[in-house]
Amino acid sequence: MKKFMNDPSSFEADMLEGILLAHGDELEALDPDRRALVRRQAPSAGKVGLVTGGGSGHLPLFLGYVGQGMLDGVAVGDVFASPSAMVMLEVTRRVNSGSGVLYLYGNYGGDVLNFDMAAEMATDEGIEVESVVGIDDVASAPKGEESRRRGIAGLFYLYKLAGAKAELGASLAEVKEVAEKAIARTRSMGVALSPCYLPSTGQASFAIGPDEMEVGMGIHGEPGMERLPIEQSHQLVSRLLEPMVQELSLGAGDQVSVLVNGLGATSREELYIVYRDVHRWLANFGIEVLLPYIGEFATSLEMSGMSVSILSLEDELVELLAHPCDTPFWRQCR
Amino acid sequence: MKKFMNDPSSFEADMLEGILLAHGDELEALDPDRRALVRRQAPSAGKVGLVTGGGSGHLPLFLGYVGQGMLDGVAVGDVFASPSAMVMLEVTRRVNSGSGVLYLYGNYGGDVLNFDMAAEMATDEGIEVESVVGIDDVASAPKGEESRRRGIAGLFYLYKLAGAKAELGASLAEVKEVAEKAIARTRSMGVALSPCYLPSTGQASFAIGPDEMEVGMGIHGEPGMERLPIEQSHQLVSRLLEPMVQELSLGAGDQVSVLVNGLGATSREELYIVYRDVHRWLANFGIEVLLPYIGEFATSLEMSGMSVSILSLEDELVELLAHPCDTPFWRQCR
Amino acid sequence: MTVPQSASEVVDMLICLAHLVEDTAEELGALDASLGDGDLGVTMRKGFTAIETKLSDPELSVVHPGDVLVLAGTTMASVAPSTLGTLLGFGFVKAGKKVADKESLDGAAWSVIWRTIVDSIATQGKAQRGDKTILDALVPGAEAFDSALERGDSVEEAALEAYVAARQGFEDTARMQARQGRAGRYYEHSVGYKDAGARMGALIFQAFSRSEQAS
Amino acid sequence: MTVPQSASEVVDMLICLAHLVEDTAEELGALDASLGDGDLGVTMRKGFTAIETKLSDPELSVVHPGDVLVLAGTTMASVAPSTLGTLLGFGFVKAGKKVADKESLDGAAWSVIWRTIVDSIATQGKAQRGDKTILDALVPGAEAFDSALERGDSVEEAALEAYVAARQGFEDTARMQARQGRAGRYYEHSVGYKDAGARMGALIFQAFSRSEQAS
Ligand SMILES: Nc1ncnc2c1ncn2[C@@H]1O[C@H](COP(=O)(O)OP(=O)(O)O)[C@@H](O)[C@H]1O
Ligand SMILES: Nc1ncnc2c1ncn2[C@@H]1O[C@H](COP(=O)(O)OP(=O)(O)O)[C@@H](O)[C@H]1O
Ligand SMILES: [Mg+2]
Ligand SMILES: [Mg+2]
Ligand SMILES: [Mg+2]
Ligand SMILES: [Mg+2]
Repeated sequence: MKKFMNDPSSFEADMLEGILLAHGDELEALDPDRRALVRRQAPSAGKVGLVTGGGSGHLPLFLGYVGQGMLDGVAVGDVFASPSAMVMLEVTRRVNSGSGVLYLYGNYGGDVLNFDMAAEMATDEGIEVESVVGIDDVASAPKGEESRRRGIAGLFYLYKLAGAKAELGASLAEVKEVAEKAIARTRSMGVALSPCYLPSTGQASFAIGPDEMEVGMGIHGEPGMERLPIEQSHQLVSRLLEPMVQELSLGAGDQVSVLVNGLGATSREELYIVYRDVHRWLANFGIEVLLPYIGEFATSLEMSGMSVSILSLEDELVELLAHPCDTPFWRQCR
Repeated sequence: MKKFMNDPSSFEADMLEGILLAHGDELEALDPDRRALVRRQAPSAGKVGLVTGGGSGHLPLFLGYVGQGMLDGVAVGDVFASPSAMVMLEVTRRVNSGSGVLYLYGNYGGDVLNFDMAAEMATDEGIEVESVVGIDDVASAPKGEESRRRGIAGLFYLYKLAGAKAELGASLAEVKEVAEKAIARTRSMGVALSPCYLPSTGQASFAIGPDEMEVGMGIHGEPGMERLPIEQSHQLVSRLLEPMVQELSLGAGDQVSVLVNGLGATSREELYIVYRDVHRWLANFGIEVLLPYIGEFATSLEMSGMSVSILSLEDELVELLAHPCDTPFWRQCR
Repeated sequence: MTVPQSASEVVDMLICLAHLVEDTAEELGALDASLGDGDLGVTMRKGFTAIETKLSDPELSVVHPGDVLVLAGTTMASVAPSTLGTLLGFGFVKAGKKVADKESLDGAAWSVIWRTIVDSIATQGKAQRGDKTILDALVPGAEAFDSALERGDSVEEAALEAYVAARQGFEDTARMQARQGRAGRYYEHSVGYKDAGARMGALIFQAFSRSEQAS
Repeated sequence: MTVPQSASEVVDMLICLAHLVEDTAEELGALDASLGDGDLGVTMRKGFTAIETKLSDPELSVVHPGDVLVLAGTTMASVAPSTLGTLLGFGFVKAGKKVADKESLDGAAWSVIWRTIVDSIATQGKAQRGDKTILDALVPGAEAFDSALERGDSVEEAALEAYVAARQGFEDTARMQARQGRAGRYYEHSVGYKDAGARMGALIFQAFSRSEQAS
């Protein structure tokens, strides 16, 4: 393992210090450890507060999407570990304008437990809290067991859509409804080519052969569905898209947004090749792509790999997706 | 080498097709091979046309910065190879509004030759053309031989500053003056930890030991200044900053912009750790950082490594840097 | 060998537990590595080291034993927010709040504490006995404690029985199929391994009973 | 074995050159690999294959031999824009334009062509003889051609002498220190290797002289 870092035990602290030094005009830390981060102007009067959280090692997830038009606050954990319910509570208190707070995060055991505890404590304090949990990874559990699925890059759509809705002044119930719609209409699936290395231990997150790919691997190196010889982009793309398009019942005339996400080490050139093949595959079935996203949205340190997410669009979602936003890690102007 | 791609011989074509499919609302290809790309609305009446070009494999360089507030057109070459003068000429013709065209590109033999030829042909056609060549990499030639230096991530500043100046309606001479100021006030230096692999051959661009780093390596794997054992971020940062800060004669009270650029495989977490150490090192000398940039701005396929660029600021440059821009790969809102 | 009653005795018990965790950290990690991510030794040590530091602070002034449990639980949940750190932390917090008014803990109070911890973990973890979790040590421990008290045993005797039962409960997890957490993804392949969290559950009753017997 | 005069003879010469490049591609690549990036075989083959395709098109109708050179040069510069592809391509374009009005090329016209190519490469490449580049084959070749014509040799004899001189010029690059392009970064370490571009220069005169002698 070769990394640009100082003492591995200060990996998270050094990174967070760097982020606050760079984006201190937009982000504010509520605690000396910088684990509770919020938009400087939070709370916004009358606006539902949106909060996420999760382990480090996934930039721009999770903290990267705190800003205008997206989230209000985030609780930051150690690499691949949940933040604590206390940190979540601290964030919740600050972003609550009185209009309630919505928790949006990925379906991982530790995160669920802690957000549940935070919600309980916040409710005890009289703050109205609701939760919507990201479960976009079709590879992580079969159809029918959707609630066991993990949340991966599709979380971006959850943040973007709910974020726009909240920014437009919707109520907690309305924002939650959009968030649930985002969950229902988003599917993702990833492929890993090489592991990442935990800064604390230097250990590879998994082992893989020089010509192999792991289809369906999670963003912490959780086992996928199949270990196969690497194949050409257009073949791989059809392997990934088929189950997603089927679950979303997409067909000719439907419109989708596509997110091609790099896991860390994969070049942007490759992501655009993948996007080309996704676009062509969908076009072949008469499915139109609006507002595609190609880049790094949810990474796994320096893992080589990518995921494809599909959001099945309808009128309101198109508007919300196109709504401007301005966060340290994602900006849509106009 | 494991890559997401189809036939290696269509690497560039597939990537460019993907980029046009994704960003066709902003970019337009002038030729069937998509090697001559321009902003859809080019030429803008009365505006100086800004053109860049270079080999593929460096996304977001070079084509990523074509858009509002930055460049008007780009000539795209094969991976690590210059585009042709004919393609450059095609772009030049289209972006010329009658106010002249400025070529901005990195100092690489093939690119220089071809841009010179293109300039000659454009001049023959009555188009006024000027050129400013990026030479920010202090590791590529000693002081006194600046004109032999390579252009790396500091090209971003060149594009951003000249782009804003042109967008504000300046004349060719004025934009060129800003571009030359950008060159004079920008220095960069990079470090590589692992090679990239050429799609066509599968060959690694260089060999390096498991605990080594190459200080000063170029973005095509050109040899650097020193091969050393990898060191902690804060040590490495002071190694990189010292010569740059000295050449720019920076001292207490000065203001700079900093760009921490990932070469491809390096995680964003690491880039922020590096930024932390850069910020602290500069602060220690009383040098203030405004408008920092952290991310991938000039890559070398999936090479692991990073570079640091410093732009010595003065009033006009701060304004131009902060000026909004909106390109497929870089957006600054407001 | 007396069961803690006052706040300072509860402090002593938790510091004893912290030392047990320190000595057992490697085993906890190894057990978690078989069916989980192997971090349980690290996280429990981190949590209990912080608890020990907090509780050893000479400035600390807690009158009620329940407050000690709340402080310990909050500390655990803050510094070690893994699955077990969170479940255990909030179990302690809720148990402490349940006995908040008491200045001294008798057998009945401890019975409430154990049942509260068990209920809290079961509710938050959506788990039950037999799922191959810490509950498979805590539930038999708490039940043995109650039965012994009902039989008229002394609190000390009841605590020792609780520890023996919890320890046996941990051993019994080898036969179970995991239904929770990371281990749950192994389905029938989880049988044959003992549960790391249950080992931690046995340690808790060991500290409670101040048992000197080899763990 | 006559030197090309008409447009179609120039076409033949360039197709002959394309075949020579095909046969020599590996050697060009290996030479470029020692001091450069090893792509010269690939790029020259790419350029000349495209030239051959263009010139073999039955629809092609070029009357002036100069136009053939312009077309070849433009093709090379478009499809193989490496250092040498660009320098050579624009050299051909400029030479073609210089003799644009001629329907047939005599010795004097070819003399102009070679000098124009040499000048164009020297100007654009900011290079001169002795820098260890293609010029170290082209310059002696062009000079030998002129001297032979001045001496009263036939154009064919002059072409053969040009080839011999160019070939010798290539061999002589082994003694030189590179001052241009990627090879220039090796400084004194470049001595001992022959220059890849100079090998290409010798091939050009070989095609010109239609020499059957082993390359
Ligand atoms: N849902 C659950 N309810 C109760 N206990 C659980 C649950 N999930 C896991 N555990 C317990 O937690 C232990 C693992 O804890 P820990 O290492 O902190 O988990 P992780 O590393 O997955 O966050 C398991 O051995 C098991 O005893
Ligand atoms: N500045 C120059 N002027 C003239 N010839 C040059 C110059 N630089 C390089 N060459 C010639 O070009 C050859 C290399 O060509 P090529 O492989 O196309 O270069 P690159 O791969 O670096 O673009 C060298 O062997 C040399 O003969
Ligand atoms: Mg664990
Ligand atoms: Mg864990
Ligand atoms: Mg070469
Ligand atoms: Mg080359």
